[in-house]
Amino acid sequence: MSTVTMTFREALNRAMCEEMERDQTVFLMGEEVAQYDGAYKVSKGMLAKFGSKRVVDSPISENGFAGLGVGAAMVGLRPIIEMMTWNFGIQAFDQIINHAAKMLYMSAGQFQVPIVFRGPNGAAHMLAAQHSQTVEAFLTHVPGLKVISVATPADGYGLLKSAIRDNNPVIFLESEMMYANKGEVPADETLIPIGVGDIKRPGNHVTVIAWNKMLHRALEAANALAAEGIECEVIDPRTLQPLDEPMIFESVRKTNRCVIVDEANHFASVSAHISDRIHKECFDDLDAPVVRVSGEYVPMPYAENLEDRVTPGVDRIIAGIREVLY
Amino acid sequence: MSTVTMTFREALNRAMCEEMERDQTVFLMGEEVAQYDGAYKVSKGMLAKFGSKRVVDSPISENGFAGLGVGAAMVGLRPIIEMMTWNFGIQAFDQIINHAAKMLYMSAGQFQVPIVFRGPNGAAHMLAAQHSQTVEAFLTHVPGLKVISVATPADGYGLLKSAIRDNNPVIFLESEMMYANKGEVPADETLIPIGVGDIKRPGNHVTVIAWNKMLHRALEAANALAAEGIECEVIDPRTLQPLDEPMIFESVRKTNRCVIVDEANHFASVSAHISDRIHKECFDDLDAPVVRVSGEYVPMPYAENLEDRVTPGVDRIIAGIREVLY
Amino acid sequence: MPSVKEAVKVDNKQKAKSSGGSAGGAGHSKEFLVQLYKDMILYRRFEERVHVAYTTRRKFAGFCHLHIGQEAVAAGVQHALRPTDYVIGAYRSHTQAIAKGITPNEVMAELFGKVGGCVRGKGGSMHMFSKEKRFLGGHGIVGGQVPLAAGVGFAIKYRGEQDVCVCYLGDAATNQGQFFEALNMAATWKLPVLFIIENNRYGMGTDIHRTTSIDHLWKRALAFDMAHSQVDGLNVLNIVDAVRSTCDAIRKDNHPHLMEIMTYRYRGHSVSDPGAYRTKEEVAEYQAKDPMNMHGKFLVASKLATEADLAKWDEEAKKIAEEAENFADQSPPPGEDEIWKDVYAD
Amino acid sequence: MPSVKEAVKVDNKQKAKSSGGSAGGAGHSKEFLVQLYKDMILYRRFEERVHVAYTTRRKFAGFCHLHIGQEAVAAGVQHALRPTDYVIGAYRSHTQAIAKGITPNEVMAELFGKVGGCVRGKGGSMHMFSKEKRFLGGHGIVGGQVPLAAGVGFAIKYRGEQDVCVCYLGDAATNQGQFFEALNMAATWKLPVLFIIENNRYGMGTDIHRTTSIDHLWKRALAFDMAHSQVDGLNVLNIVDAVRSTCDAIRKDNHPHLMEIMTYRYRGHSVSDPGAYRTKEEVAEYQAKDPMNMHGKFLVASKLATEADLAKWDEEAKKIAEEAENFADQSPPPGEDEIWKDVYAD
Ligand SMILES: Cc1ncc(C[n+]2csc(CCOP(=O)(O)OP(=O)(O)O)c2C)c(N)n1
Ligand SMILES: Cc1ncc(C[n+]2csc(CCOP(=O)(O)OP(=O)(O)O)c2C)c(N)n1
Ligand SMILES: [Mg+2]
Ligand SMILES: [Mg+2]
Repeated sequence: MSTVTMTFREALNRAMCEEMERDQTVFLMGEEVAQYDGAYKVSKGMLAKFGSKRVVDSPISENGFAGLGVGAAMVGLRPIIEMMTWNFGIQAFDQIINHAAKMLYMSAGQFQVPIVFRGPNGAAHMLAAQHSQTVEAFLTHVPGLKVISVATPADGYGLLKSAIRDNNPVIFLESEMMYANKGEVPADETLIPIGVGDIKRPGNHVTVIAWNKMLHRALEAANALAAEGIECEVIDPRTLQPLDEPMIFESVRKTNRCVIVDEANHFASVSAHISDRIHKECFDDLDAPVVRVSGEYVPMPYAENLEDRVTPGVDRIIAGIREVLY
Repeated sequence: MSTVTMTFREALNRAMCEEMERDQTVFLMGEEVAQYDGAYKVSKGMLAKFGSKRVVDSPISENGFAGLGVGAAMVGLRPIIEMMTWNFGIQAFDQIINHAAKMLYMSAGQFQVPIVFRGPNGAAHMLAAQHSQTVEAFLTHVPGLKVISVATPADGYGLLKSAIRDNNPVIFLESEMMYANKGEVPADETLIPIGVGDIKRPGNHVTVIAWNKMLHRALEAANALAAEGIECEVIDPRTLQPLDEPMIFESVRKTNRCVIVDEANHFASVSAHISDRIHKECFDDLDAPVVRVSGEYVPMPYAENLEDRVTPGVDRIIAGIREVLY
Repeated sequence: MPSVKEAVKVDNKQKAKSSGGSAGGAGHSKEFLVQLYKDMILYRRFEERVHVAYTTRRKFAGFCHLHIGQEAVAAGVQHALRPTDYVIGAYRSHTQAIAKGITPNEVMAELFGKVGGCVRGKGGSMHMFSKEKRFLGGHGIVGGQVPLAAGVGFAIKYRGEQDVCVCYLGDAATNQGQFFEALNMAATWKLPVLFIIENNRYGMGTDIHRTTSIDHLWKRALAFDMAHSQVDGLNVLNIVDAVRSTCDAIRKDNHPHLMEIMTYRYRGHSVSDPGAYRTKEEVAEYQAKDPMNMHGKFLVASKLATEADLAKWDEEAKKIAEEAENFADQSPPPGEDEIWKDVYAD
Repeated sequence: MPSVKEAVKVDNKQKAKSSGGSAGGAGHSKEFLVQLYKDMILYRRFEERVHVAYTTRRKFAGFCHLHIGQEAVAAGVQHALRPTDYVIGAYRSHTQAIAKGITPNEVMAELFGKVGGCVRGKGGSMHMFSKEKRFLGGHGIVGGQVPLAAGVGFAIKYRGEQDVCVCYLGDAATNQGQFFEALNMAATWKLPVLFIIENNRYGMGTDIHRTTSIDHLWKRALAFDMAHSQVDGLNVLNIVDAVRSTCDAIRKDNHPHLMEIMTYRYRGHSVSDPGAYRTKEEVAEYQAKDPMNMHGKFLVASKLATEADLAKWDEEAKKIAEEAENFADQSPPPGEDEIWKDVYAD
C-alpha cells in the first residue's frame, strides 16, 4: 500500500475534507475553525474549499453549539464540532452527556445523533491547571458515546473518517503536542474501524498499553529497554470506548505482565478500568499485578519542571515496567 | 452515647442548621431550598429559621450559582450549594471542575474554597435517562475535590457537618430514595472525619464494599448469605475521595475475597479504581479476582422492570459474592 | 385580531391583557374553531385521566408534569403550524406530543412504561418522541432543548427548507445559560426558530419574579436584537393568530423570534407538588377565565355550537382518554432485551 | 466630563466617540494625571519586555496574552477604585495584576515559572492572584470569572460592606452562558459588581460582530434591566470618571452595572497569533490615537509635563521592566514538592 508523509494536522484535515466532499450533510463548526483556519490550523483551507455554510465560526458558547450540533444531527446532518481544546468541552458536558449520549435511547432508536466532537486533549506545554486536562475518564463513563484517542497521523486519518461516518456521537481526542508530528498515511482512501486496537510494537516480555501522546513515551521506554533485552509489546487501543479487550487479553496472556500508561490521574480513570478488566479476565495468567503509570493526582502546575514531573515521563514508564518484571 | 431516631432528611437538615448557628458565614443556596423547603424537603424550616439572606432560592442557573458560591467562598463565606439532583450538577461541571477544584492550587494556597455541593445522586424511581445518573466517577477523578457519599442518617449528619467545616470543595452525595429512611443519630453534636470508612457488618469470608443506597442492598445480600453460613464483611467507605484504603486492604487481607457494588456503570468508575488498588496492593492475598457488581452500561430506561434490572439488585450482588467464593 | 409586537415596536406598557375570551375568530372556519375546542378538551381530559392513573390507581411513578390550564398553548400553536414544522419541548409535553400527532394511546402507554408507548417505555413522561411526526422530545434538563432547537433551525436553513422549528420552554428556563447561548446563535445566524416561553408564572414553587430582574420575559430578546412578542395565552385565538403571523414572518424573513405566551397551570408543578407557594384564590381567578371554557362560551355565543355539543365533545374526549388508559393497561411491559437496545446505533 | 448612561437613559445613537485625547482632566490633580501616564507607560513597557522575553529570549512558553493597546483600561479603572475593592479578570491580566498592586517582579517571575512569582510558578500567565491585594485572578476559562465575581458581590452584600467587585471580561465572553446567568443573579439580588467588558473588537481572530447579532455589547444588560453604559476607552480620563461615578452609584444604590469600554489590542490574541484577520491599516489607525500617547500629549499641552518628562518616565518604566526580568531570571524554579502542595487545604 503506497503512503504519503503528512503531519497529524494534515491527516485530520484530509479526513474531514474527504468526508465533506463525499457527504453534503457533513459540516464543521467550532471557535476559529473558519476564517482563522483553526486555532491549531487543523481546518486550514477548509473555509476556502467548502464555504461559510459548511465551515462555521461559532461564538464562545460550547454548550450552545454542542447542543446545536446535536439538534442538527437529530434531523439528518452530520456535524463535526471542534472543541478548541477539551478543557472547554467541559462546558458542553450537559449537551454531550445529557443529550447527545442519551437521545437514541430515550427515543427508542428513532433519533440517531451522528456527530463528532473533536479537539486536543491533555496537557500541552505550560498551560497550567485549567488548560491541561484529559477527558477520557469522564466520557468513557457515559453509555451512548464512543471515544477515540489517536497517536499517529494514519490512525487519526482512518479513525476520524470512521467517526464521521458513525451514526453515534463520537468523542475524538487529539493533542496539540502531536499536530506537527509527521507520519506515513495511506495514499488511497482508508478507514480504520472503531474498536480495534493496534499493536504498535510486538514483544513477549510485558504488555504496555498506552494511547495518544503517551504512546510515544511508551515506545521510547520500550526502545530503551530493548537494549537490555526486554521486549515490550506496546498496544495502542486507539478506541477507548468500545475497548479492544480481546487484543489486550491475548497479549497479557502471552506476556503475563502488564503496564498501563495514562496521562490522566489514576482515580476512576480509563487505566483503572483496563487494569480491573485484566485482573478479572487474566487473573491466573498474571505473574504480577498490573502497574499503572498515571498522571499525578494534582491540578497541572505551570512551571515546566513541575509539569514534566506530573505527566508520566519515560523514566517513570521504565520504572513501571521494571516493577512488573520482578 | 444516647441517640435520637430521625429520618435522613432530618439528619441532614440538623447538620446544616447546627453549622449555620455555629458559623454566620455558612449559607445555603439552591433551587427551591427556601420558600419551598427544598424539592425533597431537606431544608425544611430553614428559611424560617435563618431568613432569606442565608437561605436563598436560586434561579435555574446551576453553573452560575455554583460559580457564585465559589466566588463567595474565595472571600470568606462558606456556601452550601444544593443541586436539586446531581443530574443538573453536570451543568455546573465547569465551575466545579475548572474553578472550585483548582483555585487553591492556581493561587498557590492563597484562595481556599470552602464550599459544599450537595444533593441526591443516582437513580430514584422511573425518572429515565436524564434524571438517574451518578456523578462520583466524574468527580473523584478531579484533584482538589473531596467526595462523600452517605448511606445512613448518622453518617449523613456527621459527615455533612465535617464537609461544611472543611476548607476544600466537598461533593456530598445523597439519595432521593433514602431521605425518608430512619436511623439512630447521636443526640449530642458529633462529627465524623472525612476519609474514614465504616465496617457496617463484620465478617470473615468475603469483603463487600458498597456506598450510598447500594450499601443497603449489600447488607441485604449479606444477611441472606449469612443464613448459609457465609459471613460478609460489608465496608462503607463513606468518603470516596480520599478513600480509606487501609481499612479496605486490611479487610481484604483477612477475607482474601472482595466484591464491590457500584450503582454506576463499570467503565472508569470508582469501583474500577478500588478494584485496581486492591489487586495491586493485595495481589498475593487474593484467592479470586475482585468482582464488581455495577449498573449496566446503558442510559437509564424508564420502565420499572427495566430500571430494576439496570441497577445492581440484591440477586446480582449475591451472584457476585458467590462468584468470588468458588 | 391580536397583533404580534416585533422587536423594535415593542412597548413596555403594552402588556398582554388577560381578559380571557376568544378574540374575534374572524377568518377562521367553523370547523376550525370547533376543532380547537375539541383539542383543548381532549388535552384536559387526557391529563386529568393521567392524574388519576398516577395518584389513585398508581399505574406509574416518577415525575409527572401536567399541562392542565395551559392546553390553549398546545392547541393554538399546533394549529398555526404546518405538518412539516418541527416541535421540541421540555418535560411538560404530553399534550404537545398529542398535538403533534402522537396518539393518546401511545402517550398513555409510554407513561405506564409499556411497550405500546411512543418510545416503548424507555422514555416515560418526560421523553416522548416521534420522528415521523417531527416531535423531537420531551427533554428533562431545563433549557437543554433550546440549543437543540437552534440546531434544527440550522439544519432547516442548511438544506434550504421552509420549515420552522418551534421550541417550547418554561419561564424559569429563561435563567439558563444555554438558553441565552442558543438565542444568540439563532439571532446571529438567522435561524428559523420560534422560541415560545410558556410563562405560567412559576418555575416549580418559585415565582419567576423572584429569580429574575425583569418584568417581562420577552426582554431576553433585547440582548440579541431578536424579534419578540408577548401573547395573551388565555385566548386561544390570540395564540393561533400570533403564531401563524410570526411563522409567516420567520419563513419570509428568515429570522428567529422569541414569543412569551402568558398562561397558567392549575395543578402542581408535578403531581406530587402541594402548591403552597400560591393562594387558592389566585388559582381560582385564573380558572374563572379558563381559555377552554372561554372558547366554549365563544362558540355558543357565536352560535357555532350548543351547550349540548360541548357536553358531547367532553364525553368524546373522556372516552378517548379512557381508551388510552385501557390500551396502556393492556400493553405489555418492554422485554428485558430493550435494556441493551438503542445504546448505540449501527 | 463623560457621562455614564444608565439603563433607561441609554440611547442607541449615542455611540462612544473614539476621538482619542484626554477629555478634560478637570477635578484631577496634576499628580494624579501624571501617575496615570506613568502607569500606562509602565504597563506598555512591561508587556513589551514580556513579549521579547517570550519570543526572542524564550524564557517561558504556554499562552501569553498581552494587554498592549488596552493599558488605559487597567490604569483608568484602577485609579477609580478603593484599595479594598476587589478585581477579577480573565487571562489577559498581567497589567490588571500590576495595577492592583502585585509587583512587576512577581508578575514577571510568575511568567517565567519561578518561585518568586505571585503564585510561586504554579499559575503562570493566566493565573495571577493576590489575596492581600484582593486580586482574585487570572482565569483561563472564557466567562468563568463572571459568576465568581457575582459571588464576591454576594459576599460583600452578605457582610454589609461597601466594596465593589470589578469583573473584567472580553467582548467574546459575552457569548458565554454563564455570563448571562451571572448577570441575571447580580441584577436580581442587586449585587455590587461592576462588569467591565473590554471590547477590543475581537475574540481571538473573530470579529465580535460575526458571533453576535447586536451592535453594542451593553445591550446584553437589557435582558436584565441592568444599569449599563458605553465608555470611550481611548480616553483614559473618560474611564476614570465613568468608573468612579459608576462605583459611587453602585455603593449608594446597591446594584450591578454593565460597562462596555471600547478599546483595542495592538498585538495578536496571544504571542503566537499572526493577526491575519485584520488589516495593518486598522491597527495603525488605532495606534494613531493611542490612549497613552494622547494622554501624554494632553499633559504636555496642559503644561503638566514636558516632552523630557515623558521620556524620563518612559526610561523609568523600561528600567522597572528590565529589573523585573532580572528578578525573574534570578528566582529559582519551584521545588518539586510544590507539585503536591495546595491540592487540598488543611
Ligand atoms: C438544569 C435543570 N435544573 C433543575 C431541574 C429541576 N426542575 C425541573 S422543572 C423545574 C422548573 C422549571 O420551570 P419552568 O421552566 O417555568 O417550566 P414549567 O415547569 O413551569 O413548565 C426545575 C427546577 C431540571 N430538570 N433541570
Ligand atoms: C470556555 C472557553 N472557550 C474557549 C477558550 C479559548 N479562548 C481563549 S481566549 C478566547 C477569545 C476570547 O476573546 P475575548 O473574550 O474577546 O477576550 P480578549 O482575548 O479579546 O481579551 C478563546 C476562544 C477558552 N479559554 N475558554
Ligand atoms: Mg413555569
Ligand atoms: Mg476581545
